[in-house]
Amino acid sequence: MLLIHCPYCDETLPEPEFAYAGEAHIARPADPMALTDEEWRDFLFIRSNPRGTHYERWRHVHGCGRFFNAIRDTVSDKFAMTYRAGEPRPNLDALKEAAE
Amino acid sequence: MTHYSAFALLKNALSGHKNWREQWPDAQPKAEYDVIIVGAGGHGLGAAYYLAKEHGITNVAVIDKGWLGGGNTGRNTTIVRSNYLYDESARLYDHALDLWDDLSQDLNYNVMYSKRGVMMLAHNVHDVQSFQRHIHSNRLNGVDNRWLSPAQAKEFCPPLNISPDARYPVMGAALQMRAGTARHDAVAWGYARAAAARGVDIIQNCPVIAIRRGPDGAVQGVDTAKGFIKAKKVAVSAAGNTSVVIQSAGLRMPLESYPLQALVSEPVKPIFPCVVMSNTVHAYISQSDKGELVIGSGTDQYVSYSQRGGLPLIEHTVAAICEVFPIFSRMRMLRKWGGIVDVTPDRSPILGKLPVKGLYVNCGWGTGGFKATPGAGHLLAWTVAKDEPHPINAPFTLERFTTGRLIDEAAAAAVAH
Amino acid sequence: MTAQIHTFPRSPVTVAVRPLATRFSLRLRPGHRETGEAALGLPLPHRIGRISVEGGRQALCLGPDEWQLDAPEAEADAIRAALPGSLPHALVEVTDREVTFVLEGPGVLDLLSIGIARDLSRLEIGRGARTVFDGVQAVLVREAGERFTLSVWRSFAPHVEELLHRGARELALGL
Amino acid sequence: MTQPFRIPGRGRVDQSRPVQFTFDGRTVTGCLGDTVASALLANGIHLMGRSFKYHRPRGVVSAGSEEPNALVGTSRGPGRFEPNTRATMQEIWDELRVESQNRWPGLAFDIGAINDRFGRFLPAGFYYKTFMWPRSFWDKVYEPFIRAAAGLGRSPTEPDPDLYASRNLHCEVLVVGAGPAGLAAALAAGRSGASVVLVDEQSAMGGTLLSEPDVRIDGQGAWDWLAATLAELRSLPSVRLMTRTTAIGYYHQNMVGLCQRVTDHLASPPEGAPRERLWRVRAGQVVLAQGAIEKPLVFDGNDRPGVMLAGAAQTFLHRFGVKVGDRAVVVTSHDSAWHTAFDLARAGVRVPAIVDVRAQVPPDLAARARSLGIEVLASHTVTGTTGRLRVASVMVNPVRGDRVGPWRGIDCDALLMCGGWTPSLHLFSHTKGSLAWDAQAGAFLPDRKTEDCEIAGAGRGLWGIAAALEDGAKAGTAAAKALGRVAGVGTFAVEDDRTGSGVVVKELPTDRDASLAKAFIDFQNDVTAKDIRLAVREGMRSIEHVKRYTTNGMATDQGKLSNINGLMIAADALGKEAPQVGLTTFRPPYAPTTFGALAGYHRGSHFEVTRKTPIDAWAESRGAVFEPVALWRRARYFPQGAEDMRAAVARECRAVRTAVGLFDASTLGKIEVMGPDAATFLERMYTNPWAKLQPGRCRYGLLLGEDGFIRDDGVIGRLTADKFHVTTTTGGAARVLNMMEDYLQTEWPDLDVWLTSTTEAWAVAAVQGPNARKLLEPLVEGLDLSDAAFPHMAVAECTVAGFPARLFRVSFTGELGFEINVPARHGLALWEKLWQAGQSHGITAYGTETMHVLRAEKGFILVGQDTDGTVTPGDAGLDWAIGKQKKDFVGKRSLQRPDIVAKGRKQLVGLLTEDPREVLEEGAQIVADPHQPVPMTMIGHVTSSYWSEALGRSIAMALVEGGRDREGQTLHIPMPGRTLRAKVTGTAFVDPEGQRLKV
Repeated sequence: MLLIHCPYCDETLPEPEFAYAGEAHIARPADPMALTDEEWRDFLFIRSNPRGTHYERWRHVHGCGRFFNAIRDTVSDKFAMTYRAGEPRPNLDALKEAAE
Repeated sequence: MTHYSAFALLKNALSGHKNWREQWPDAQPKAEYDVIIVGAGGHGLGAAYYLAKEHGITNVAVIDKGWLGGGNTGRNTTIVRSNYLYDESARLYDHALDLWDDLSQDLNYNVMYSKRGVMMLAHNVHDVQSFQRHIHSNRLNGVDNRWLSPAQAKEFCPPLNISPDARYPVMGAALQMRAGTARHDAVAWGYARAAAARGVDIIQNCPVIAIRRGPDGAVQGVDTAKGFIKAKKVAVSAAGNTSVVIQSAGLRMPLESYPLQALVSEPVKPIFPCVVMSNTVHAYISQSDKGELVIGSGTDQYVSYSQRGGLPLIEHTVAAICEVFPIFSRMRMLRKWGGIVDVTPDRSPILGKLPVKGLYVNCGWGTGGFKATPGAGHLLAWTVAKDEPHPINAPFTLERFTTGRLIDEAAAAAVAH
Repeated sequence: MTAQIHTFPRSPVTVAVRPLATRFSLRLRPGHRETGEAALGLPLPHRIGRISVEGGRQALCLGPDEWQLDAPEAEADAIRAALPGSLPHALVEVTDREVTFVLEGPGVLDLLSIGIARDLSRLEIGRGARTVFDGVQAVLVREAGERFTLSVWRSFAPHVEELLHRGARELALGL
Repeated sequence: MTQPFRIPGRGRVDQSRPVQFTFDGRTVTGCLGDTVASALLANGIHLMGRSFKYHRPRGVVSAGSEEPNALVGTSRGPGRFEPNTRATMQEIWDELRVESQNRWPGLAFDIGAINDRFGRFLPAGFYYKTFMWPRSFWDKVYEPFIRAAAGLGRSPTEPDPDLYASRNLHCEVLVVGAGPAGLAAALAAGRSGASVVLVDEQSAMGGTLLSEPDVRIDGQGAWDWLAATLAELRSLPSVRLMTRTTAIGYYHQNMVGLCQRVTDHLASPPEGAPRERLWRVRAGQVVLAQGAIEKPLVFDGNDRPGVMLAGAAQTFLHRFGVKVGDRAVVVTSHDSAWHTAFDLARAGVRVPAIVDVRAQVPPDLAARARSLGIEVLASHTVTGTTGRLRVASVMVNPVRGDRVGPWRGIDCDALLMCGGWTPSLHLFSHTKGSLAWDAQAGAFLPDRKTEDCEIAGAGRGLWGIAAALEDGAKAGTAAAKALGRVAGVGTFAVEDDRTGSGVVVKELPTDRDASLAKAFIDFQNDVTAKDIRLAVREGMRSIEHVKRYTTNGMATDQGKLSNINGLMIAADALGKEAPQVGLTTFRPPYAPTTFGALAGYHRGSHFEVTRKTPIDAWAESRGAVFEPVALWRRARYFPQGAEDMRAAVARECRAVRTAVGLFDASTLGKIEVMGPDAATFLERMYTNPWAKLQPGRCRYGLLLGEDGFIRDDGVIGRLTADKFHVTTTTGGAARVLNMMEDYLQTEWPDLDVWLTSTTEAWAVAAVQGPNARKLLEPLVEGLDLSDAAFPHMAVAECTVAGFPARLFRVSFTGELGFEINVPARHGLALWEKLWQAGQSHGITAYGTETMHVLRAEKGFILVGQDTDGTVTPGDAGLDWAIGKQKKDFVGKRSLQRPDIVAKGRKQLVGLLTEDPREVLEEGAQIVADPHQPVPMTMIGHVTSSYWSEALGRSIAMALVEGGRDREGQTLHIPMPGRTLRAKVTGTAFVDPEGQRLKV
């Protein structure tokens, strides 16, 4: 059972309150009809599935109800940070340097 | 290769078992191979074996970052069945079942393929409709699968609770008699031994760092912890790690890797004669030849390579077992473990060529890869040897995610209304 | 749904059902909060989990743009009429959607811990939270050190109530 | 004579309180506080079980949860039997019933022991090499034979009447293990004011202190210090002590699972008490003070009853006042066993000799031994034992360099072995923390940590009480400081401590043919040193391969006793150092954990919630037959008298088509979509156009996934310009709301619209049939129900039977119909009023089955039955529901993909069987050519099929390749033994023009 920090509630809470919502920063194309089949496939199905740093979405479904983004290491399952939906993808290295 | 038999056992017993030879040598990489297979699980080792046996391609290396059979092959609940809905899936898994039948003799290694029957429980009207659809489709595909009433199901599996007052009453079951279980380690070891005997190099503890491509884009070989190894054909069969390996060749895959857990109970005298699956309550159970109840759990909700699942999932799985089999409530969980399963958007595998010359893939088996082991190995070998898919795996392309010709078994069981 | 209080001999906690008042779900953009407050005559807390009370009305902030409004039945129409059409918002009555339990006694935190994973000792008095009790979404309010209300959707209430009774019985046994 | 081996006045059991239980039917007397093992030993009974493979007679080896041999069946009456209980952990109470396992006919004489004679033919992995010829024998002969040999104890056969519980618990410091290190850690953290939970799997706290009473701490005897310490801990308000509680697993972010045994030690548990309780503890800091487990020595005959770990003998002596024999020989590679010998000697046990494999033994120990009349045999080995059901003598040989001298026998009735100690790092391993081999300690010690934890005491290779106390205090302080608390480091003055060292050995050297030796490593699984060497010889190089090939470490003790010995021997065989061979991963749980405890409250009716509507009670009182739909239970039909489903459904259908029917539609999902941009939002979500829908009107809405396949559908009513009442399928409600929130929050956050689930705010009664208006009109206030004023697909707010209502004129039956939404609290009252008012109009309650038939007669689809997640609007014949002018909506792009626009997709059509009485099976497959061989080419399947009372014949819907172009064709449905024929038709069977709605 993970502990997850909700950037809206600003609380770190147990996983049962949250629902995983897949990879983050995959925005729905503004005009899907203008896309080739390959581009549309990439949007629908292609995922980075990294062994390591993963940008992903969660929803605090049994809490404030907000979808938000998180950076988690898929090998250790440790969260580096969570941030609100719509915020730009943080630069993790910059964050690490800042931390040091 | 020493031929295994009761006689050989007897002979060696008299000489204190000092003369058994090693089942496969610990190979070091050569400079070049005709084919490199990444991933020494049952699928990869099987592919190597069939490349050597059926296509005469013996200059083959199977490379693994760890010890052979140490991935999902050695971590699954060993269920073998083929009663799938769609023609494509039914043919794929039934092809594997045909190979399972003779595997022990073929490999001269007892993989203990046990046709004890796999029974899938229906708990609501929707399940009944869905199973009937499977059974009719299987019948016309020549795949064994039959309907059982609750009483018949109970007769086939006495521990089953068929009380109509159960939270999820059993409304019937679909039984595939030809299905069952097999000894997972033996499958990996048997293929390894038989492949090695035909000249295949099995290279363990040798992580693949990247797939190398030439200026023309074609595959040149793989960079590994033990240096560069040349090969014009590389087949990736690395389960949960497939996307990572393929990414190194510049391709992105429609895959996500999830933690899957399983557990066993303490061993008890024979009590459970078959395999029972309930997708509705998420309970998958059989009894091993050691006497342990072998129980499959679900996947955690998030992508992970940690092989470290959470407790709540185990709690739910065990609760589901107790719901369907209340007599097991006082049994004890002995050990639980995690694997990494790679899942495609339609939960069907990708088995075939990739849009890179000399690159082949076998992945996306999700939670169902073990049952397909001989079939997947056999078809992957064919595809690599002939540089074109076998008719059976032809539908399982990467392209289907572009065209929309998905093979969605799970969606076919979708619930609503 | 019975309204009588369930107790077990020596149980350090009682479980009761609180009769319905009126409950709304109010949604509006944080930027329009002041307008909403003015219209309702009730402060709308901007921090999730905070509660404001004005007269008989109470607002619990459940999300950045979401409040649970509780009021006496008599005020329901007034509240419905309060918010101007010019103000983009959603006001939906959910009174009948919910069943509210009152849990009280020195054992209340232990009792809630049978179904709730979060650390409720950290929930300050006079604050609330939406969370999940044994898989059932629930809204908690800590009314006093040893008194909580627990609101769940109607059809989940019997399950939750039976578990609460089992927990109360366990606590009574002290094992 | 009872309890001849009990030493009066010794031990912590209450010798004044005899307890009687039965072992294999024979009554045995022990004392209050005994375990089954200690009570049996007190009566001179060592033989407690049989091994798994060879059925060798076995006695107790240890005194804790690591016990591999003394596993028994325990019972407290019907439904309350459990197998494989550790005799060393089960406390006794009057009338406890205990049985031995894996033997027939009896424990002393067991037919299965024949395997032992043929042991040489059954080496590790033998089954992989045989049972393959003749092939036909596998299914019928070999496999049944192998399976019959499975298991130790017998499974329970009755449902378990006991209750189980679970809790979540939060603390600042969790201390696992209440030995000296754990106690000191808890003290340090507790004194700092931190909230502390201290758990121990034993019935009493104290760990080693319980079996080392002679050590003195701060001037007190060990047990006095223990009592004082526990008293102080209990006095600290923020400290919680839990005995009989095993930490089973260490999970993400310092969550530790605990299993508390609540009533298994009680003679008569109180009514309603849970047998066990699972705790999910979330700790700020975790201190692992699990101590160490003694290693057996590996020599021929090291498994005879009477051969046990020295530390166990010491525990039985001091904690239970039991001597494990009258003549005990000690064989050891570590100092600790010497102290055991001294304690036993001073307790009156004859100790003929201490055999130490080391050439050099500490002179002070040797001197002390001699002063007690114990012969010291340094640089000696043990090469065998005699005795069948109990060890009778031990063969000891001198060792000079590599030479093993001639043996001599020493009579004994107990042989106490000690191969050193293995730190318990199971929980640490669960965290994926790394281990490092320490040659000095001859053990793996914790290295890199992944969680906020401290490891203290013997758990990291520190021997002795003083070291444990000091290290524990350090750990407790460190944990408290990490939490920002101020904590001082406690110090302890310890006298008469027992420290010491030892060497790590593989098999003991022997002068006999090793290939004939039965030197056990994994006692329960009968894995011997030769098996390990055979595995290596056969190419098993990874320790994981060795483990799986030999099953070493896979018994119920999960390698607690066997892993390191197995590793040392495998390393020796491979010619490598232990760390290069590595250690197999420890997996949860630390000790076997009952399914009941893991299931907790989720058994029986609480396995999962059953959701019921406000009208459910009425249906139940009318004898309705229910069906589960998602988490709901819904009335499927209302049989009268002896009616079966078909008869009841036919009657219900007739009533709706000819009079009026009443249906509980409360479970349908409802979402209030409100805000200025509500219409825009629905335009983007649903395939249909919404902008022009007038307030007061409804429309059928179709929802796709982004992949273009049908996800859900339902009627959507526009109440005002900015307020929509959206309905979803019963099973889809939560999914649809989540999907809508996802798009709204992450794709279109600019839209001013909000979603509120009102599924349970409303109870919904559907009144359907020609008499519907007649029935309803008198009950409705504030609304003209005439067709002109309130036409089909209209919605309005009004009052029905005095209740505020949202009234929809909609029909899922093809008849004149209304759906009345009232606040849920009034649902039942409304229903009963409608029921009364309906009596004069022939009202009939109908269930989901009739609803399914009626909608099928009209060709309305049921998402999830006529669609299956691979069906597009075009496939389902719902192109009309797609807003042609719309530039985009969820899933639109996917409808352009090559295989979606390709010809020959499966399309929904109607089927009429040639024989009108023949009702097709749902799921039946359809072929064009019935004469083709198997595998046949299937072109579709039956999705819905019913007896249509209205038409007096069967009807069906099917998904068929190119179906709509096949209208009029006859297709074939091959069933077992016969092939049915059916004609392809449209899907609307009854009133295709919808005349019956225009009334």
